[in-house]
Amino acid sequence: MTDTIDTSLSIPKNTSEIVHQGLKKRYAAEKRFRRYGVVAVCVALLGLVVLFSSILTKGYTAFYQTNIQLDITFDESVIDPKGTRKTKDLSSADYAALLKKAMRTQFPEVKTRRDKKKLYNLVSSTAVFALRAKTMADPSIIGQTHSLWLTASDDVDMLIKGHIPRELPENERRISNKEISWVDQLIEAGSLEKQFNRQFFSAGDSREPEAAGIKGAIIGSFYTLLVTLLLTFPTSVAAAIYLEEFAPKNRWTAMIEVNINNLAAVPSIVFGLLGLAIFLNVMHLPRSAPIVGGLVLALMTLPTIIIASRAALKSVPPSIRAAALGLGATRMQTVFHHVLPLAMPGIMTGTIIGMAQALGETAPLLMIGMVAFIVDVPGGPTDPSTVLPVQIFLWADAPERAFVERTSAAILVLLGFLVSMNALAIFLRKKFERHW
Amino acid sequence: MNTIFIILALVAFSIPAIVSYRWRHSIRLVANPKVELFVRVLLILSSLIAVITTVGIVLSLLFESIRFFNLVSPLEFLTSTVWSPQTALRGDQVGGSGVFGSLPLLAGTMLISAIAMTVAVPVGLFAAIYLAEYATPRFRNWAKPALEILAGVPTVVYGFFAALTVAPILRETGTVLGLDIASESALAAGSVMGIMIIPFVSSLSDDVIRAVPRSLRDASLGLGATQSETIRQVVLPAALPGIVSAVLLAASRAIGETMIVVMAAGLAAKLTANPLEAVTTVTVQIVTLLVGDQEFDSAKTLAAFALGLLLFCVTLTLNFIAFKVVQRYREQYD
Amino acid sequence: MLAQQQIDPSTPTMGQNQQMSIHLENNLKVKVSDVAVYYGDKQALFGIDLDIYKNQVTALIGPSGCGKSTFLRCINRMNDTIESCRVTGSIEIDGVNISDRSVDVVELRSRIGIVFQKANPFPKSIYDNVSYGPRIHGLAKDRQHLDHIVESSLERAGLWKEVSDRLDEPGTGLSGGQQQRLCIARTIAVGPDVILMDEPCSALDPIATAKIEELMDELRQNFTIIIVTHSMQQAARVSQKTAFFHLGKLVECGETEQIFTNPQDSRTQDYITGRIG
Amino acid sequence: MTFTKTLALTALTVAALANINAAQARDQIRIVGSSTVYPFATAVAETFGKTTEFKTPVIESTGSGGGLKLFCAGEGDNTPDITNSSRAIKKSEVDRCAKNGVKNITEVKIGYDGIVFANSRKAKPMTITRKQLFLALAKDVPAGEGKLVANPNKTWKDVDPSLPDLKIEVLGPPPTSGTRDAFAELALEGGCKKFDWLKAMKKQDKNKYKAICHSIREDGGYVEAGENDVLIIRKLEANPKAFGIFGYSFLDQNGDKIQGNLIDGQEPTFENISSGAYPVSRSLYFYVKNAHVGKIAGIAEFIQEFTSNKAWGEEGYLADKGLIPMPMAERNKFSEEAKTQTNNIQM
Repeated sequence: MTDTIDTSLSIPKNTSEIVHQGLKKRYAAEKRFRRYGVVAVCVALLGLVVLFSSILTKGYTAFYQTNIQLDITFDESVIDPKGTRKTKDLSSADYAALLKKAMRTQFPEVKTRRDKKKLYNLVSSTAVFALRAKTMADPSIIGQTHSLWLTASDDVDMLIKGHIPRELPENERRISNKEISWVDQLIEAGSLEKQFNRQFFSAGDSREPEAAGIKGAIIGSFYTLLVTLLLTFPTSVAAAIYLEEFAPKNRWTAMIEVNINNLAAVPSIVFGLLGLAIFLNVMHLPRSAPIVGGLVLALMTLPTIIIASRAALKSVPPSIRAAALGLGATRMQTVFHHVLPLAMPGIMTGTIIGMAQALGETAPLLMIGMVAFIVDVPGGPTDPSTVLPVQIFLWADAPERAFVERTSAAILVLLGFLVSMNALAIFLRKKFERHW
Repeated sequence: MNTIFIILALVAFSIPAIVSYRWRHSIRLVANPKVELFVRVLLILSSLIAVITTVGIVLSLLFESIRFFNLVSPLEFLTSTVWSPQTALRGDQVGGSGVFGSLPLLAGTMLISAIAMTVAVPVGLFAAIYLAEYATPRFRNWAKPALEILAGVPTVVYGFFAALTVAPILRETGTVLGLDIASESALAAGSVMGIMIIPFVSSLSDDVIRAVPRSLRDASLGLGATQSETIRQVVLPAALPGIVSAVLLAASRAIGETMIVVMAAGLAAKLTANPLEAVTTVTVQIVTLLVGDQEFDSAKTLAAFALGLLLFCVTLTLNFIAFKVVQRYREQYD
Repeated sequence: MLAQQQIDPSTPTMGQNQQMSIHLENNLKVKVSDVAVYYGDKQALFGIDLDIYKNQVTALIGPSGCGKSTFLRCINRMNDTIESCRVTGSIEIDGVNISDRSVDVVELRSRIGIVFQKANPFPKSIYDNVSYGPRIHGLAKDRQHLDHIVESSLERAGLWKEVSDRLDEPGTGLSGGQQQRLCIARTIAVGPDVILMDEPCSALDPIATAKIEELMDELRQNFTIIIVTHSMQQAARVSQKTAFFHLGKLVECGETEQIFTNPQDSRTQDYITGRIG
Repeated sequence: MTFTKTLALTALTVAALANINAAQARDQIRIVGSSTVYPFATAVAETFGKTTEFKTPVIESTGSGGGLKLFCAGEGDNTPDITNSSRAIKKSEVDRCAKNGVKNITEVKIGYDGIVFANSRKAKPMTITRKQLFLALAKDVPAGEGKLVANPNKTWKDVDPSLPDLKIEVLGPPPTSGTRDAFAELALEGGCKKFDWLKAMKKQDKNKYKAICHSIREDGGYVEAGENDVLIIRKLEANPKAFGIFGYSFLDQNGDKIQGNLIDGQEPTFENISSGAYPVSRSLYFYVKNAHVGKIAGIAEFIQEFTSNKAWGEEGYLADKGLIPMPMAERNKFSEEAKTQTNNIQM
């Protein structure tokens, strides 16, 4: 039999030797290749770590705010000289005078106009509003003296937090030597402290970084997402049910499918253009309103949720359908009584992920005027409002140094929301995961 | 009207509760043909919303673009190498000449996307290979979601990161090396965008690599190939179509990305391939043209829609190719 | 892990084998002693002792799940690729214990080829399929040599005539039997001493099966073949030695004829008469 | 039947949804306009919101041109009530307003802003004249009597040998910006006028004169950096070779990073701008749609807050933000006119 093989067509005879000789090189290549993999994973993870740590280190200080303790005398002759205690009079009273007086008492040595002005600037210009609110809430306070913690100005705050280095030459620093000496005096007296920054979570936007908060943006995001959810959830689940359970397999449904896949990859800014052209310019819906933002984001998240819902429906085994149909249920009953409830956890997971995506979206909202300066916390989806990521975008552009810190802190809050939403999605998936 | 909305929302959220209550407690679940027909029509209408959206996008972009092309010739838009949208806004204002050539914007977009892809493709691909082929399941279970976090971080965060952290670092490094790196360099925006799209490449590639049948790996290993030889010569070629489509999808994501470039890229339209210079992109121009001046009659604002149309077409083409490639790939293995 | 152990120059390689094509009954090729395999906590094989001789076909038979494939995959350490799999005991090939960490799997597998149950050609051309092994190992001196290797491998696998005019076409386009022979050609092309076959015909029709069985008989002249099969008839037709596995244990091993005509163990008896299986 | 009920309910909800659009009167002032006035307007808005019962106005920074465009789009809820501007309204804009039915506008001047020509503190300061600025930044520059050539100057040294040998790289606002208009008018035209034949042209062919004096080069020497002045500052900080053009308030806020250069020997300081010694300074305005006053709650009160001494006075909080106040008499005049809405723009 051996002679049937053409001996000129050689098969390697000394494989072992040749292989052995080449091994060293091949293993070196193997090691190198593997190392590339390790490096790649490390680079990606490093990117993540650097991103998070840079934001964390920039932002965590914003959760504390420098406050100054002052003995404020609610002098009747200043606030309510007529003694009427009427809201109208109290509303327009000169509360700044109270503050100035308290500051002068604290630093009696400050005499010149210029210095006094600087001195007053140690306390935030928004502290006056706090005094006003306090008085309006309880007019009986008038005539009494209270020791109050008031928000320090952003410059003082930055100095305390070390963002304005004391070593800088005086002309390059936003806070003068004199002001620093006053701050030091306050620290010594124990009336200057970093305290938890409640305002950051309870206030809307502000021109003054020390008074700026994210409540307005969070509520705006909430309303926007609410609108998105209300619109997108039923429609995308319905679309998924139709496509997965009822649609005949023909050219039309194929087109719809291709369409959905393409829509999922359309740049988000194009959805913003759509919103501007149709919702604002044709339908005349209000500018800067969560209802329009929600509409735009609903269209944007639609494909994501349809795709996820279809996957969830697909994962319900055909035997369930067969069982229901076999009992004489209609297809509609089969779907709504059996298939849909079983697919619900998967659909929910997809929806949460879609919502998380919508929560982080910025670009399309810029197109529909959600980039305005809005202080008031919106009361509903038609009030002008901004959303968390747009607030971040706005603050990132603000000139005040202190806004860098606030921006990072707002990012941390946003990331916190995203992480909890995703954790919820993972939890749901784990909890309801079914193996058929 | 806010109250109306809140009532509506409450009603909407209570519907599932009511329905499930009825389903649990009623003794008759008899089908009603009228209801079924109605529900069926609702379902069909819902599935059409995606189509309507696409039509809406195309129409709104097209409608404004046509008005734009009445003012500026499409030829100029597609071929001119100068982008300088300085048309006079008022009769008595002397603006620039207003040249609307989209080429420098496309070039800028491509430059930044190319930088992003140079970061994302090798890193994403090798990460996918490592996770799919080498990593222990424990490491994989931990690292894959970690990488996917990168895709979940809002782009505005990346923009902030690029503008405030990466760009200054690059600039400083440049100064040390004696290079003149613009503070809005394409490199800063591109590399951060690259980090962002790593998971788009890695997750999809990981999936397709794992989808390569084990038997092929066994065949190669059984012949005495090392693991890397198996990966390079058998697994990757087999997974190539899937990887290609992952890369195309990532590229389309990079091209359409807005916030990173708005915050970290420049505004000056320049035809350059130098990553250290500042370039501008299609999306940046759309935002600049529209945020701040929303009137609907000047070539400037209309240009934004023409750019939007351009962007839509480019990404659509990429997606379509990616889709086709994947489809052929599926046919091969299903 | 690089192979530190020097290959004994006296190790009989293919060429020498060819020269001594005479049967040497005491020509021991693989000596398996006390091999056990665990998948995680589950033990799949228990204390296997088995001798395999050169230029013979050894058939491993037994009911499904008895561990014969697992055993086969120990011989070229394919089980290394399974995360949870652990092998104890010793498998000596030409006197070298291959479970030793110093033995290099790449080198080992270049000497011990394997053909799988389901034909698994690479999604590449026929030529690339066959030339893959020689190329990764750097066996060919030049293009011409590589062409020769491909041709002679295909020739030996009995496929040359059928595919010589379409070497550029994808291997996946061949029929099932052709694909399996392509896989055999691919294995031969590296020039191994031992070929492991894991139910190579289970997915084939009788005609294709017959061709492969014929091929095995020819290949026996140059290689040591170990085949896992679920078909007793096949084992009887192609093998000289047969080993019967049952529930992870090697029940009986001996001359094929003896096993089928005069089994020593009652379980073997039961199996070949169809009472278990 | 239940089904009919459900249908009816759906119809009702749809009707209700449709109703959302049928807008009630807005209860919040909407302001658009100049990015230069934006910091002042927002400061006033915030104070106004926090010290009155009214809602805080919503302010969008759109640039003076864009703001006036939105403002002049018509009357009604969907149009802004007030627009900020870093220049006076132009004839063409007044016409556009009138065409769209906005016939009654009150102009309120709020103070001054100097336009500074600044660079990074890391770089050397440069002393420059308006003529040099014109020669460096104009699209066409005079080459001898009556002749113009496309601006050939690549470096500052090309403009004037006394200036440093640095590439001309000036970051400034785009044409939508009032700052740009003002810069062209005050600095470029100011330099342009130094050429006698060009000055003479003003009387003969005003349009051509303007076209020459106001056109800014487009060959890269002048970089449009968008409406966002903060961005320009960041860029200057990063690139010590570049110069930037923006409002004084931004210099004031960022004095630790950038320095204002002397123009015609004058330093851009609070005092110099206020006194008018600094040549490139302009007035800032806002415009109110009279038809909205009384319809939208709080407009009158907002104007009152804006024009109060504690806001725009020498000691007011706007001065802290960098606004340069008008003299007392002028303030009183505008404040009075604003209150009575008597400073109407002639249509």
